[in-house]
Amino acid sequence: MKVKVRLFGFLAEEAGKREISVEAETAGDALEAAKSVISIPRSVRIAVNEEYAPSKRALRSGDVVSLIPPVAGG
Amino acid sequence: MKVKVRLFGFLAEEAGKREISVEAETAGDALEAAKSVISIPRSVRIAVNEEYAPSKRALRSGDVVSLIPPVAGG
Amino acid sequence: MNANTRVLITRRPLSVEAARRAVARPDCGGICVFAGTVRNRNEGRRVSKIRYSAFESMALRQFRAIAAEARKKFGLRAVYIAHRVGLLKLGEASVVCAAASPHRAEAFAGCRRLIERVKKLAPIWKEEFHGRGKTWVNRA
Amino acid sequence: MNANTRVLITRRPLSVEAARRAVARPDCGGICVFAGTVRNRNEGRRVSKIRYSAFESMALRQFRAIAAEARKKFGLRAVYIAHRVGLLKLGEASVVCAAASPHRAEAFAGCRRLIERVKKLAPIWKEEFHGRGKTWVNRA
Repeated sequence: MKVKVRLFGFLAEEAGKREISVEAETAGDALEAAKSVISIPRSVRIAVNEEYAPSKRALRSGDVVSLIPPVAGG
Repeated sequence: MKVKVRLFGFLAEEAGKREISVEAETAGDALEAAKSVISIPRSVRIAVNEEYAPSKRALRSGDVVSLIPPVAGG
Repeated sequence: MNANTRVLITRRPLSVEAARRAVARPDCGGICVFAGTVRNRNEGRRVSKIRYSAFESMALRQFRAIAAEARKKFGLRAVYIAHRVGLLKLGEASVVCAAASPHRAEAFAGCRRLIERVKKLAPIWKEEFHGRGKTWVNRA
Repeated sequence: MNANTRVLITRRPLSVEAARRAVARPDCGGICVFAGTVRNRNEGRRVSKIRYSAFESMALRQFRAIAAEARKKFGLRAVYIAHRVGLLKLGEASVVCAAASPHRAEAFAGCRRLIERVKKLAPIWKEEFHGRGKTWVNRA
């Protein structure tokens, strides 16, 4: 299934884009597929539709995956 | 020795004055002497020259005793 | 007196923004501000307004001692204590304390220490007005 | 959405006074406000300015969840969380949290909880600028 993957922080900076499209069935698949575009450290977390989600989370049509680098707000 | 005793809060209100003059050698003497003018509960603390002081504190000429009702700031 | 301690007693409204400004320091990442406000009831009784009075010179002296103790205990870089006196309406701030520290844990702990000590030590008194009269709070 | 929770992400300066106003309630005697500010150094390095960026819609969603958890855990009556994004100068506030409670212990504990959870969970990133370049803070 084709899935939109949003990039943030240094991931977006290094990829030179804020969004890519990958083939994936789970959230973890999407992260792995994004590695063809950008190096992704293990500290990066995954969100699906604006909520943190585990790698094994099955994706449904229209889901948006976001790759969340270590946060530094506050 | 003649000592000035300042009254605050309900003590001043009930005495109808903010200051009295008493004969005293210690801070505790001054509190006892003030009882001739106004009823003073045990919860009232004593200050000498703007610092809390124990009853046994010996007074020196010019010292000012203040009777401090239970505080309720904040 | 100390450039890193600001204390005051005033008849005018208090401001948390003034507190923040007073303690802001370039080396401090955390500022904690506490505002105590007049509640509409106390011990089950409806309150319409309150009046604070203070032995001002002694209270300011206490504030400075409280500030020095908290600065030392928590390594605070700057401290602010302000108390209002006179008549206050519901919702108005009666006291504002602030503490600045390089790290937030100390800012919180220091600010808490300030308000606890102010409540315990400062020679300040409070009259609560109800429908039909008033009472001195904490009158033993 | 809840009338007792206000959350925002903005490019404009934050205000502790706005935070206080947002959480003031007639039944609350204590308001605790925390402001996190840009320090002039971090990990031994001199900082000239910083830039925050956020995944805004997700961050706001996190703020609301954080607020709800703290309100429940500490019985808070009102909560405020604001984070700034864009370029910030030294001394400016990057985050302001506030909690109001009838009693001050809960106001302090609740406000502390807010900032800890915001730092841990909110999808917000920080670039620090030094003399010669910049780094992404917490980049693993």
